[in-house]
Amino acid sequence: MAKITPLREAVASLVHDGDTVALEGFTHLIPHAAGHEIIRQGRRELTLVRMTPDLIYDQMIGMGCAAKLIFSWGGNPGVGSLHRFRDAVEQGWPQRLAVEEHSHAGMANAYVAGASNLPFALLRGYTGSDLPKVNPNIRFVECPFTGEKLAAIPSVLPDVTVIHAQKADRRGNVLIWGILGVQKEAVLAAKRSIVTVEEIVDDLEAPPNACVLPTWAVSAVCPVPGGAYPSYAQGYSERDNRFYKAWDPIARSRETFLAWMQRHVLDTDDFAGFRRVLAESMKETA
Amino acid sequence: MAKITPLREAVASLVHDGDTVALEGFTHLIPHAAGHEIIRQGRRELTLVRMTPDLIYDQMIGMGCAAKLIFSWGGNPGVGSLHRFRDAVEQGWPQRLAVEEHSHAGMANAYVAGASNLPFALLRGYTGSDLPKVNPNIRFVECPFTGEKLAAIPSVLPDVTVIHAQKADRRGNVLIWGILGVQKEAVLAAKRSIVTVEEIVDDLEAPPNACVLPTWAVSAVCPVPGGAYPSYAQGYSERDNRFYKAWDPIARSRETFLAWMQRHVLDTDDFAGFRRVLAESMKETA
Amino acid sequence: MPAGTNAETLDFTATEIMTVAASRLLKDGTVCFVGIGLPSTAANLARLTHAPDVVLIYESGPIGAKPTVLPLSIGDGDLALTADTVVGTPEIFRYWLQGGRIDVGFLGAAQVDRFANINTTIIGPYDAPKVRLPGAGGAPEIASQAKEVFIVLKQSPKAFVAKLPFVTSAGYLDGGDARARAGIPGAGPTAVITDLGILTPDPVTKELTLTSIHPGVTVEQVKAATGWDLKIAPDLKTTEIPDAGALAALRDLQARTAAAHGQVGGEG
Amino acid sequence: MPAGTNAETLDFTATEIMTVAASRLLKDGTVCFVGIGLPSTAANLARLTHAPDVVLIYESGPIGAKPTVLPLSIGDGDLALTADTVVGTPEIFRYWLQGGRIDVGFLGAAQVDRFANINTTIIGPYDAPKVRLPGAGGAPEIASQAKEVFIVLKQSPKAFVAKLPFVTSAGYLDGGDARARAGIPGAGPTAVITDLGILTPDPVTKELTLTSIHPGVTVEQVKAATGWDLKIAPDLKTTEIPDAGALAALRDLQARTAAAHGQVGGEG
Repeated sequence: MAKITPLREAVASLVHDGDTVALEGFTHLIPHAAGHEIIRQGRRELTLVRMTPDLIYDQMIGMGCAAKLIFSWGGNPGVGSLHRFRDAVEQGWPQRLAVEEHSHAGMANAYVAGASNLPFALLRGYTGSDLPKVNPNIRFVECPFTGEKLAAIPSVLPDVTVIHAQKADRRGNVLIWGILGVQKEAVLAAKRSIVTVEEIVDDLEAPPNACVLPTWAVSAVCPVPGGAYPSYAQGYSERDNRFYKAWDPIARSRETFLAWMQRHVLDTDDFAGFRRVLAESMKETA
Repeated sequence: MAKITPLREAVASLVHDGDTVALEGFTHLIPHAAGHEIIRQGRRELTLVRMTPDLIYDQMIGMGCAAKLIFSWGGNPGVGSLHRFRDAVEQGWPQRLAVEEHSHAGMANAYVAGASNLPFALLRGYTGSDLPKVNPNIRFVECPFTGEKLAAIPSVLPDVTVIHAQKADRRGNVLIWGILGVQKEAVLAAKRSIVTVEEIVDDLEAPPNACVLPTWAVSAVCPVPGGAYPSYAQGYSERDNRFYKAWDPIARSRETFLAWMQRHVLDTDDFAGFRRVLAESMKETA
Repeated sequence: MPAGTNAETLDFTATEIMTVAASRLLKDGTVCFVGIGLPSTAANLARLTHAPDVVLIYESGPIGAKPTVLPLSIGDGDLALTADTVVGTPEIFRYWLQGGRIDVGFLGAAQVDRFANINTTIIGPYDAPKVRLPGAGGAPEIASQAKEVFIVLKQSPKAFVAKLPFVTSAGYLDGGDARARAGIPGAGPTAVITDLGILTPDPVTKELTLTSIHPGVTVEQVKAATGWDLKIAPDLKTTEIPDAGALAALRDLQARTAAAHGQVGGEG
Repeated sequence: MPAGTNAETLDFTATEIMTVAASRLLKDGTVCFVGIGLPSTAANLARLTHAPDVVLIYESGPIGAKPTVLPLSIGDGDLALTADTVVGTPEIFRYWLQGGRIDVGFLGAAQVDRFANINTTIIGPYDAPKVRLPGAGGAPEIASQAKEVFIVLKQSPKAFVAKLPFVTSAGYLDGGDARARAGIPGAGPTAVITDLGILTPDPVTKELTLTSIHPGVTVEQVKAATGWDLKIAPDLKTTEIPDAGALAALRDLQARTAAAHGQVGGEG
């Protein structure tokens, strides 16, 4: 049974230094609030996994939480580069970031294999690409029936997966809908999991065959309304495209980045506090 | 784009002698009407694939449509044996039936692999079972990362898959809900597909993330209300448990079976005709 | 029902004590992968009595099913309508069973041997069978991947055989540590519940041993119903009789099922 | 926008003719796997003009998306709400792309080489990069598994390079039959649409060749914007100017997008 608990406690008890951590959400339902809480609690040496590292990983990398990144596309969607990610890879600031790089197909299959308790994912992939030359975790196996060569990559098996979802019921059953990404697989591939939700309801009112994570498959459910901001939660909030654009100049220099993180994340108590301070600072620059 | 067409025409143009044919439906939504039509049109030498061969495969096997059966559980659910299936395996009547036997996990994974255009399915399976001793299509591969031994079986790649679904819209998009079984995978694994539906509607009114087969992924959609009988279609009809029990004595002897098939299937024009004659004969025996 | 006559004098049938005994083994909150028939009856009885939070998963796709009557088939609509969610059959086997999330696999069987291996495939040679049984279904992977397995079936010399013609699903293979050596993850069958008693594997040899006998049944009856020289536990217990509440719940469930289906839930 | 000045005298911008030319290549009924940004703009323009039944699939999960405005990200809610169905990202890559169901993969790129190989990974050495680009995303498997591929990007010497520092996604590799020899199933990039013209692979050598030049652009301009000695087709055509309907539809789409998002759809 999932424990319904404040996010701070869930992060304190479930995310440890050195863990392999996946914060998933494909543009939709990105768990920004949980990422901030991991930064606030000063986690170090994490192996971060994510198909599409975006602003929240830019922040975690820039704040020195990460030793390694496993990913397939790292950018600020609709805007451009992730400057903190680039600074870590190009200049080793604030520390060197090891990179294990895949394609989306590879990562998605690796999550499926993890959820399925298989040691590796099998796919037709990476043919003609240089990725296998730089990633020793892309190997090839032979079909025992046809002799065909197929790509094999290790399963993603996080210590902790963190996602944001629309709602949970009072027992901790979770409902996700809309763009589902790899969240279900990421939770089921992990030893432990944290799900932040927009709201806790009496009845999920899930349609037949909806994407529901049963309470006993989740470690903690944490109510954090708006916890995906500046990403969105279908049916609850819109993506704040202004913030994605505003992030670019903030993240360009180490100084503006650190000052911003200090004021908005380290000096705030929780995501509601972050949203209040952000509203102030966006008014200042408007 | 799926062609919306009478079932008779769909079977005539899409199911050929010698084809590998999968009629799927896990207790729910079993395409009985389509099975009858294949019998009426006298198809021969089919390789039949199905996780749970039940009454409709008992009828197809007893009528001599099948040369081979690929399956994982063959019985009359809730009642007992499939007598025609047993007669074919045990006595070779009406002809010898080759059998390729798997577990449900194996078959389900083989459909997924087929839908994914992979030559084989990878699973943790068959450990300690004698099935690999009698099925040369159960092999083992080694994980290139951990060295673990994993089971490998060939993908299911039907020439034609036939399923029954609740509804389609006028463009031929299909909605399935409730017990989904392996129907989506079976359709996507096949070269061609026939979907019989309870009704054709203006708007599917599909919930978000529902199981929808887009029209361009289906060959033919055929309106056959009640076409899953004696199985059921959630939201439309109940399972007729009486028929499953009534089938047992009918199928026990070759003579009663052949007489029943003549009267109810061969001498009727379509599934509506079958249902009329069946209503008469069930009144006679009541 | 070899024990019928005796057991009925105690006001319950042999099938009833088997079902109640099996249901008692399911702890509340357990995630249980349920076969149709006797396992489904016992698991639902547990849910309706001492284990309201047992999670029932059926291979057809329902997760957290709470059927109002016993399902006649593994894919009854009631399972879907009462479940927390219904996923496709591949996902059940891939993410939930193989994923290592099942506490108890609850299986029936046509035959078991002394090491709790299961046959549901064939009687006689595979290529020229005397009796063609339904086949494996979900059992091989349930038997190997659930954290533990309960088997429920009626005891008779035809069902409890010294050597199986075919091992469909692994129990302890040749006994001892053979199962672990074969790399099979789950603990294996920790109880075989019959209409005569409960058999559990010897901790070392893994040979099925009669550790509990139902009231009104004699050890001789159990030995006569077993196709090998059955070991009897030195501290053989008598199975607790079904309490009135469980019996009433079972009978009520079966009456409702009969009214809904016209018969009691079967195999498949 | 090297051709901007000339093109604008014809009442459309270089980006507009690029977008309209790319959209024209999409036939009605085509199943198209769409990258965000320019490909998405072109594909949606096709859907709103000559190809109402084009099927748009985004890697985030929507199948048959019919967005009312251009998505800013690959996972905008509008894509989900207007789709025929939304599946998980693994299913998109497994059943739909790898399953062989995609007619056209529509990609952007940071760099292409003369054999239409794509780099979106790195500038400089992999272990000590000068510029870290976003990476592969869905492109390697789109490029190899779609039946054919269209690439759309602006032409410049930095983007059109003789030799890529990194091949993220395969075009024709070293040219000739190298792609087929590597066992890559799809036909590969059959058109590269730029702001200056359209390049298509030579039928034998597979070297990208300028086969259509946009009105108002000179061959010298195109050559100057290409990092290798670009081959020019002997029967070089002039790209048809955007018709008024397509231009109006494009501008209307972008105006609606700007009103909804505050900017035009970007990358990612």
